[in-house]
Amino acid sequence: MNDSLIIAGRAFRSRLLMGTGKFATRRLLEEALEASGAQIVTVALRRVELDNPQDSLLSAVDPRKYLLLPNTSGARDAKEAVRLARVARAAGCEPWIKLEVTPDPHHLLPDPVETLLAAEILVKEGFVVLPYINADPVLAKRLEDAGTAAVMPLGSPIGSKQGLRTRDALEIIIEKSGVPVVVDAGLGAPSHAAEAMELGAEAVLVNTAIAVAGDPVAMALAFRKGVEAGREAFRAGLGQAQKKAEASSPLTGFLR
Amino acid sequence: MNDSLIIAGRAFRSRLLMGTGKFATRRLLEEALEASGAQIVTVALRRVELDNPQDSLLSAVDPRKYLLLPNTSGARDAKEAVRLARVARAAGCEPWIKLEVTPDPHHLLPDPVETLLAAEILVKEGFVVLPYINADPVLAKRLEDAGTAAVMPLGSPIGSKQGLRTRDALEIIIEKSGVPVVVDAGLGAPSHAAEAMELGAEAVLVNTAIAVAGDPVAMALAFRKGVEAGREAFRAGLGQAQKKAEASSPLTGFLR
Amino acid sequence: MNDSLIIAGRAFRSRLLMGTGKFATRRLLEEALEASGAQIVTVALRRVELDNPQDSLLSAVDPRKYLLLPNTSGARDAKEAVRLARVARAAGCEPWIKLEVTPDPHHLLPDPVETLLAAEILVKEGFVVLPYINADPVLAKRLEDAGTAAVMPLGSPIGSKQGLRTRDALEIIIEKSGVPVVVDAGLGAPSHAAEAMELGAEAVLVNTAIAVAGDPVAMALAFRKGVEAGREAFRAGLGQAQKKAEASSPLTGFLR
Amino acid sequence: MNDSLIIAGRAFRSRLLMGTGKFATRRLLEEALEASGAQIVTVALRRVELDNPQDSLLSAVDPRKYLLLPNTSGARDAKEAVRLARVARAAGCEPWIKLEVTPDPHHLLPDPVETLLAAEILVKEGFVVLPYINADPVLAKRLEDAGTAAVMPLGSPIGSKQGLRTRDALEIIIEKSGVPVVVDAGLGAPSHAAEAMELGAEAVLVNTAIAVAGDPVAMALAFRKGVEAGREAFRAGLGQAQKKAEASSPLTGFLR
Amino acid sequence: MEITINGKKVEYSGPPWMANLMEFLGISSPPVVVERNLHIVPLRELEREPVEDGDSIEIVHLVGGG
Amino acid sequence: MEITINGKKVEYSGPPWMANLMEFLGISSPPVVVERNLHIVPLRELEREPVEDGDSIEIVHLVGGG
Amino acid sequence: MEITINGKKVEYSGPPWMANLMEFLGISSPPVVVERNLHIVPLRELEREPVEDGDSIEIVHLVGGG
Amino acid sequence: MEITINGKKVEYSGPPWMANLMEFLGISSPPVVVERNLHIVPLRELEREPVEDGDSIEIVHLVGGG
Repeated sequence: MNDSLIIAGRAFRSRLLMGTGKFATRRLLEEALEASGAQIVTVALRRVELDNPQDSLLSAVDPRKYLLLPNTSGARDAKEAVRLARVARAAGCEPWIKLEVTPDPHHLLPDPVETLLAAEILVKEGFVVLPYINADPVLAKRLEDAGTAAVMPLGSPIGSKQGLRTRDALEIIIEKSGVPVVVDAGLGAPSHAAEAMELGAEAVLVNTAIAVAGDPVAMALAFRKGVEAGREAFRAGLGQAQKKAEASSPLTGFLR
Repeated sequence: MNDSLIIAGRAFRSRLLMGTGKFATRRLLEEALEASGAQIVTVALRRVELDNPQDSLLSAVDPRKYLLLPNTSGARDAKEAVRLARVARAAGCEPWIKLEVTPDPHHLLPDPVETLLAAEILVKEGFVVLPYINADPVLAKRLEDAGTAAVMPLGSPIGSKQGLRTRDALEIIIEKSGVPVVVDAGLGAPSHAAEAMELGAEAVLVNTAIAVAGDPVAMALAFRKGVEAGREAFRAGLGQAQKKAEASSPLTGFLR
Repeated sequence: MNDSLIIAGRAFRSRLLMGTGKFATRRLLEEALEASGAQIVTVALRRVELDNPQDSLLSAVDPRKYLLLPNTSGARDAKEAVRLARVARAAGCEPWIKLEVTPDPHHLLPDPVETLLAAEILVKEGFVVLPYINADPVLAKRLEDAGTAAVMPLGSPIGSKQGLRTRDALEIIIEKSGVPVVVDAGLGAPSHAAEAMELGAEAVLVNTAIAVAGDPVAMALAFRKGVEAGREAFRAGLGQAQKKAEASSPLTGFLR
Repeated sequence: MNDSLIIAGRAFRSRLLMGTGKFATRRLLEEALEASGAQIVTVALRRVELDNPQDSLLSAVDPRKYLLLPNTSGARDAKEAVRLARVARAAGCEPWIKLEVTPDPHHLLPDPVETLLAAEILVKEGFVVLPYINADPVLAKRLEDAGTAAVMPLGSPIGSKQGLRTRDALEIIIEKSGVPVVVDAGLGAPSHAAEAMELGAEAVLVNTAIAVAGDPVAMALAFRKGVEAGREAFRAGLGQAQKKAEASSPLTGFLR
Repeated sequence: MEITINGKKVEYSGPPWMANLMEFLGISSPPVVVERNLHIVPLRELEREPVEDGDSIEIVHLVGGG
Repeated sequence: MEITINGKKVEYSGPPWMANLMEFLGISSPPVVVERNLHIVPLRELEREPVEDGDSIEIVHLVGGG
Repeated sequence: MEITINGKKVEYSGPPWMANLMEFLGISSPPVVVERNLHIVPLRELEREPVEDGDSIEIVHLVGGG
Repeated sequence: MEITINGKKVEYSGPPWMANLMEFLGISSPPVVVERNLHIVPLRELEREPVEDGDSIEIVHLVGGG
């Protein structure tokens, strides 16, 4: 049976979005992307280095195979985020934007107020907006009402690999959301990605855990399977956990 | 590259052991086994019902395709467990036994002392013994010293679907063990199975979570992928979790 | 040595704020307040019942002994919250307000944007504002910058008694905050209150766990001790948790 | 109302047992004991240093004020543990013994089989036996049946300060036990001690967290309050945690 | 005249001052707060505050809350 | 004679051999296991294994289990 | 003339058009984006976009990011 | 004679009784415990307990522990 991820009316087979930061070589990035099965990949913006203008890992990413999703990383307020989004569009990307507003460079946590403000502006300008947010159910609802195409609540701080430390709030967000919930940040292992999908998330975004793995290509494949496992389990109907034990074997009568 | 599970000198491609209890129909069991890719399947012993002697789900399990691993469920002490093991062998099974000694029918937790005693006897009688135990590192070591072919510590109480509530102890058991560690009991979702494999477990055993799922066949496949995802991630080298955040994108200079 | 809680330049001996909702009788409320040692107690606003105008548990709360902290519970946006705050002041309370803006009556989670908006208005009107918020470090900082006298992040959803499910974010809020952090909501047992204080919270607010206890008066005393225990432990300098074991007894030489 | 801890027919007001290891000075130990309110204090055995025979922190512990509870730390099997217990009795202690059998010097986890064996011998010799065990409900029951005066399951590895990582199993042990359950090992903060008491433990034993604190005397007092808080909360009847939120204030009608 | 008090329609024919209305309702002022058409009426001005047909009046007080 | 099979008393008057008893019970041997008075009877010896008054016999088989 | 490019002062004396400046810098346009005094310059208009003394110019491109 | 005390070889030439040995070692008995060749020597019997060449003696006491 077909089970596509639909964002802004566009269908994707893969529910694993992949980030392209921190890869050691272009080759590793290229092969990891291939192994992940990802169709949506995030990218960032940076100044060209004048003394070495031609370098760009990005040549590894074929825009005909992947939907490039530029982020606004580095933006500290709505104004900077909007500026980055426009630049990204001018770079020839489709008008999709991963909206990040992180005033504190230490914890890299998102600003709820500036994020909502920027989202309202970018939606009006015709962007398909995917905002990176704290696991805040009320904020998620407000962003949906503002017209974002999805919400991207964090599982734990970016790059921390701690998994779903915000599980309770994610469950509420998923229960209430009318747009796809894409869990972003903090997913450090395939089990974390699977858990997010089992909760009912529509997709996950992974970068650091793949890029810094001993073998990034094998790890990309592992995450792919983890996401599929979690999604299929969600669809197959998981039973509820319970405190009490329950025999899986009949208690053998003849010993009595 | 080849990555086999080796138990008692025998190699298995699949690291998912599957239980056969609680399935609604023979057909579902047969298809779920197929989907799981399992090569080792557990079975139990029970009195024939005299008024309906021919029923047996087990006809669904082809002994040429699967290694039947009978358990001693129902045994309350070493003596009963040994008796069940012998009966199982007489039933034509190979001399492999999943040793369970659970005096308390309510929580179904294993008795460390009786389990060790029974293991010593059965090893002498030539059985390949896989003991189901509490997540007790010292006991695991003693069983290994007694000659068991593996140890099967629990993740959480049987059928509770709570996942790895004994994670700390499992890590120690895996670190110290010289025989395969097969995490048994309490695995309620593919993410739990993946987590066990990421910790370095050699395999997992799942029954209830598959058998009682809305769609057991799809769930069996989901667990298969979860186990593969966790194993491949373990081999690919997972990074450590950390408290602090770490940017995955370069902080965009030109905003400054 | 003296260790006062200072909010808006005012010193309090007790670091346990107590809510007055859900008590079965006026007598129980009165005795529980006494036992808790609380000096700041929250109250709510409600329509007088025309057919029974005189009832009010509140006569149990002597305004000379306790600082009444009215909340804006029920407010769904900034406008309603501001209206409630003004009404509370007109009721003769000092201009202290526990700001709550909860658009969703089901989960009762706070709205970050409306809360900030209301806080800005109320601070200008001279209120001492204590906003109830999600455990969002960036929002906490913005409220502090807007002039609130404290921040009140939630441990888990109101009345859920689940304790500190937001521990990671609370640690960041406490690390960054320049105003007192008062953990509110979800504290179901003295151990939860102690844990919050051990993290470095300046105070906690408890209501449901005391009001619905089998013996609310004894529970109020238990929370008082839990808060003191946690605070004193924080000041005495807690060691770090560690994975590895460490002997507390010298390993007895003469057995070797 | 009176609420004594009864072990082997003897009543104690304090439910905090304190260990005496790792204190920097005799003075600190003496004052910390005083502050803790402990009535049962654990001690260990060690060879006299021939070149410095008179040192002993222990002079800080007045045997008329405290019941000395020697442990068998260092014992790797039942035989060594029994030998240590006899030596301790010869040292003039009452025949109470904290039974520890830890074959692995690295993790210091107890051996269930040797512990049961030693307990059976020592009970016959008239000792009041308090065995330190893994959080294993079946083992706890067997020790009770063997005549031990209490069971001392661990919360987490000795000295790790990780708190109740074995909570699920502790709940079962407490539910089933006919003798006092004293949670030992791993309690790193008053909140951990309070949590153990809230679960229904009869007492806790703390050493490292107090001895290595910045201010051991203040920490001893903090643990004392934490234990009292948890015990009183247990007796006062804690409500159940729940997933859903529940308003503590009436939703203010007049806004509608 | 007909006025709305705390959301309920009430027929009132007494003297057209808030103080009288309160008396009529049997409410001894403090610690209540009176809002007339969304404006707060200071308690000391209840005598001077008129009551008119169609008024929407809220009378609230403090209760237990968290 | 009266024998106990799987905990139930059964009146049996057929030929006193296990094989006959199994037939009487309608049980086609494999994959069952027969215990007679706590001793396992190898399937190939069912013909030679007697059945006597008062015997306690268990007949078990493999079923689904975890 | 002196212009600021990506935060660095640069002395430039070539033809006063953006396209020439890019060539001077050795940057083959796509996938770069050029901002001149905070306004984005469409790539197809680089020929027609002047470069003046004191201009602040940003030249950015896409890189790996999460 | 040579005896082993707490694992160390010691040359001792005093009177062959445990009490004398203790004095020699400067150990004022309680709260110590003396084991001679794995047997506990009650403190009140130190005078009557001989010390012989080759003895293995343990002298232990209580210390802080958890």
